[in-house]
Amino acid sequence: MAEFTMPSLGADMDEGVLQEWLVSPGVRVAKGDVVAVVETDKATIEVECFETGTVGVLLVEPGTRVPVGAPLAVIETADTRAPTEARREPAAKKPLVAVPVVVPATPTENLVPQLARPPARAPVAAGPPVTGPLVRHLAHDRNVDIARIRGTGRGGRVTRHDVDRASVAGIPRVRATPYARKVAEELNIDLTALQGTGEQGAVRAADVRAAGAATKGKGGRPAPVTRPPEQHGGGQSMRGTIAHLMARSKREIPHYYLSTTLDLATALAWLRAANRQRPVKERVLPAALLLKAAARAARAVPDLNGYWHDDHFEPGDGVHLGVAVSLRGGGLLTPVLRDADTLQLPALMAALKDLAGRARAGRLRASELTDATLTVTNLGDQGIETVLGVILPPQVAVVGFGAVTDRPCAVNGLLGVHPMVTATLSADHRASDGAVGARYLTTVDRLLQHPEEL
Amino acid sequence: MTTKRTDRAASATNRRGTARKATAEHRQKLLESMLRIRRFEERSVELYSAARIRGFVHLYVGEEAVAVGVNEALTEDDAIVSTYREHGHALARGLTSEAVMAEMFGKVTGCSHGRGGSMHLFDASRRFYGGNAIVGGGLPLAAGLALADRMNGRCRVTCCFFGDGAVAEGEFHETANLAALWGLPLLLVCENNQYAMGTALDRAQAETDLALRASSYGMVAWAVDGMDVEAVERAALRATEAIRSGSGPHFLELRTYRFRAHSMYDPDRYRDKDEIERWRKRDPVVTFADRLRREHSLPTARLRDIENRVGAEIDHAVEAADLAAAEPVEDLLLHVTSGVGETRKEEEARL
Amino acid sequence: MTYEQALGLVREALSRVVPDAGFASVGPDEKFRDVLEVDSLDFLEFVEVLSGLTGVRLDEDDYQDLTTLADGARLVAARAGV
Amino acid sequence: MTAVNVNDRTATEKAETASRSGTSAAPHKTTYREALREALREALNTDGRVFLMGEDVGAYGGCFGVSLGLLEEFGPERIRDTPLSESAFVGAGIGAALAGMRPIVEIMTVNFSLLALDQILNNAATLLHMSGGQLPVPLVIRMTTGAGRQLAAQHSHSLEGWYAHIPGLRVLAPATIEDARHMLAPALADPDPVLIFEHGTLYNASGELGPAAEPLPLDRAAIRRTGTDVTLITYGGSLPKTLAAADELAAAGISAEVVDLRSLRPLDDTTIIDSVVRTHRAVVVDEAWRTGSLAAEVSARIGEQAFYSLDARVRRVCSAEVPIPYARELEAAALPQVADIVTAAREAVG
Repeated sequence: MAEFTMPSLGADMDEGVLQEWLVSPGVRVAKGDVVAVVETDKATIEVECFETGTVGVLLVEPGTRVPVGAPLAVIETADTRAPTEARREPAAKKPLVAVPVVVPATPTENLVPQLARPPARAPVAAGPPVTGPLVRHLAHDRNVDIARIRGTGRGGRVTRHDVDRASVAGIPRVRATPYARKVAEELNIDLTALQGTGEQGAVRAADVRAAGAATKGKGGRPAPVTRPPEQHGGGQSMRGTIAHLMARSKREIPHYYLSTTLDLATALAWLRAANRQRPVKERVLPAALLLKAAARAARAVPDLNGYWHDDHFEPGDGVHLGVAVSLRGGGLLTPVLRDADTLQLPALMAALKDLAGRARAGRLRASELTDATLTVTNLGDQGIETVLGVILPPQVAVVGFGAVTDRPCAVNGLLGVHPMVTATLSADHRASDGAVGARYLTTVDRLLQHPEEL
Repeated sequence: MTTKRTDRAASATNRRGTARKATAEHRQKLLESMLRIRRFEERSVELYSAARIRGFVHLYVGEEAVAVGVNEALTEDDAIVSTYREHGHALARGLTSEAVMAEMFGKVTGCSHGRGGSMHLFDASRRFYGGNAIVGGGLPLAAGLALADRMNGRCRVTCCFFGDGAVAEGEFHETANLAALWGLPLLLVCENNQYAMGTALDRAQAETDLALRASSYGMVAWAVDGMDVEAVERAALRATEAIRSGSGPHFLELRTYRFRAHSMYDPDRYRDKDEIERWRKRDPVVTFADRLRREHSLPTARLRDIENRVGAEIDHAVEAADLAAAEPVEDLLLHVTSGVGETRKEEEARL
Repeated sequence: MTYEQALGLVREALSRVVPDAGFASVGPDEKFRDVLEVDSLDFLEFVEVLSGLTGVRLDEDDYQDLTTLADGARLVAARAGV
Repeated sequence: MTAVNVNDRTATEKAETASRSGTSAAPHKTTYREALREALREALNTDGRVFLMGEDVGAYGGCFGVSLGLLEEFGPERIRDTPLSESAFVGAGIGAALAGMRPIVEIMTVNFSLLALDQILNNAATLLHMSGGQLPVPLVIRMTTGAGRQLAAQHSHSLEGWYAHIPGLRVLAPATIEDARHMLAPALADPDPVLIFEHGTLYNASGELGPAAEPLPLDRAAIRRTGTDVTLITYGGSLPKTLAAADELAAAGISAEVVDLRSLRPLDDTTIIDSVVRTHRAVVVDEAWRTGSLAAEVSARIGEQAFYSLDARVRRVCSAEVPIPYARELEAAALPQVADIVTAAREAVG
């Protein structure tokens, strides 16, 4: 027994209307005979049957719409075949079209991809979203205009939560560029208080930094050539910025590393004596001494004090020491001690205290974070003995100081205990060689043996 | 330089060609080849009606003699460029029923890995440079294949199939001129089935004698009865031998007829029934089978063997296609470029 | 100055330097420099503020007596005298 | 008509023609046009499968003189003048590529390429995919593009963006003499179709051409000038104007970085985005019409990948949306000019 089903008559046809039967039960039909007329969206088409036999029950009345594949009539398939049409019956007695596998008796949904039929859905509420009295009252209370809220409830209804969120965000949204928002977040500055100088009063990064700076900084000209790590965009947070920069440094800069131990006995003794003459406010820390030595040595060995641009070394226009300051709760800023080699110790100490303090309070001007020609990292306070830094592109070196600790040492042949510090240098091998690095560290050592000259 | 040949002249027996081909065994091979196409297309109708083959499908029922006859004149080394009505060309050329059926089922075992479908069957190993869904789109391509052979002194033929509709396309005019100008080893086979989809020949062409049109480009051109597989074979052999001897492109207008609509999507209301019946009486498969029986070249048992073998082959093709897997979706972006992705980033992402 | 008063002043000075420091987390005998991550600059400011609050001069030599809140309070109370 | 068997040319014969062609490696003064010719000559000498096909590329020497002298040197079989049948000879190029040749098809200008768009899109770009990976199409198509020479609407189109929309094609825009000289070889080596757009105003550009240092890979953009305040992104014929704009900006204290896309498909997002992340401002310069242009695609990608670095909206400097007029002043007003680029950059920096 075989079924004659509604054929697919086109790439986009899902269903058809059986318009007219051209055969009736009991009539003999052969493969390819036209047996019915079907109406599709496009045209009425004569439809052939693919079986030879006699027409059985007609399952569908003319004029009914049925999906493609739906059974329309039953055909009693006879066993004998007309000679010219002789075809070897495949092993399993399986007439072509009537095979259940080919046209399963169950509804043909699984044949026609679901996409063709829109899934049943709750009728979409027409007109404005329906809101309950409580929500309307709450909105009125918070003078929030319900019509302007996009409801997140079922069918677009406005919920209590929507009203809460709208009222909290009641304050007008600040017009600011994405980058300005990022800088403001990093320097934790409140955007709403700022007057924007961008298009239509938009707040721009320069405005945020200007607000960040305690005093009116230099003219609004955009920051010059080099950018301190945290000023770089890219990545959501400062962490992203630092990561981007460190990755680039390691990718592009062939670092070489030197390390030496400096005897600070003379220097600290001199400093302690000098501090006794000074009020606490003007007391100078050993760190300042190390910075001054590092700066003076940079002037003596200029190859480490500058930038690497377009495959050549560009000397800095002075020794501007970037001093790495770690922020409470993570993050790193490197404010710059400009012309550190020329500052007297008290002045250097004051500048250091000022910069570090403002860095932690997020009150640094953009100009104070740029143009470092050499960076110094001091992890002594964290009790670290040796720190080998990663160079901040486009600089060509970074100096590292560890903790000042009493260590055993040979003093003219006898065992002694002196305050010692491990000083390191990471340098860009494109710009300088080990010998230059070594000369730098020995210069720092020599300077620290004559603290009075620093 | 060219003289237009009438039908009678074309069928003049070419001593060497006909003798070699007249054996019963060869003629039975021609019949089997045509019957494979006929049964394959009939099964395609059923599968399309059951929505197991989708998209656009253009059937070759009625034109079998053209594909089989022309193919006899081509060597393994020759190239074929076809159109979207290409099942017959592909099967005659030797693509297996399974590979073509699997392609229409969109399976990875299809001859185009499921990427082309009925209108884009490809087989580089058999130099079958595929169907083309743009009418006339394959003509310049075929000229290029022939140009490469001519530039490298390779003695082989590129055969390009196209319909009567394509003759009205600019690409036919440009290609015919270029081929004649450069003496390309190109066989232009025009399957004139009287209709360009719904437009009859005389409603689309001012000059309906297409062979005459082609000869105006300075190439040898003649018309042949496209319903007689042996006539087609003789004409194709003459043309390809002339091409191999370096006498430039040849044009064959094979007058034939399609017994079914333009595609599975076409209500076919533009042709009247008696015209279809007139052409059905010249059914290339039935008339050739009758001729072989009259000339005692086709015992009934032999015909049943052929029918059973072809039937089993097609049943197997459908079952195999049904069971075969589709290409994994993760491979979507393959074959856009010869690399793994367009940009290095995409490539890194995919590796 | 009593020990309690001194301890109060030490806490006050420290809170100026490390504003968000939770004193609950710092016991009187714990090394507050490590717990609150007070580096040398902060510590110098702490010494400066404590010295200002108590009027007591604190030299670098005194630093080892300023590692815990309790020590600091004892030192300041002693130095401040009666 | 005897068939010339290209492959059988003896090695000595090939070596002999190479020396005669005078492709000296030492740095020398040359023009964009001559650089293209040197590239063609080198390709024809080193690979017997290479041949040039197009309207008037032989006897006439090329509509813009690029292939002057090549017919005399390589003969009519490999420098093939074609009838005016863009669809046929581009399709023939595709077919010959399928059959193992390495054709270079010259379409006189992008304006006439519309007649071959079906072959380029439906055959060249699509055969590999439709055939499930069986049929790569190693074809190079060169065409002249752009406006600025008062050729009026039908001869002044910039349609690189259309072609850069099509997966399966590689699209290049050599803007410098070095790229004109060194893009052809890797393009020929590419197993997929490559389109090379030569802007009409570049042919006469002259300059120094050194030996192939180690040319940038085809899918990399180039930073032609470094800067920190704004990134100017452009390609092809607009590069000279963009560099001039950068000079003017420098004088006004604004440091502009100039990115030459070189590859229009695939776009080198990494170089573009890295630059914008550094400068926080972007201006895209594109001689096509603004709507649906390549500039639109580049600015969309900047919006998608560098949003949090943007301190100003991305600006585009494109042609006015008008068929390019003939009159000199009108054409100049329609096309992007140095002043327009400077204005856009200054607005961005603010």
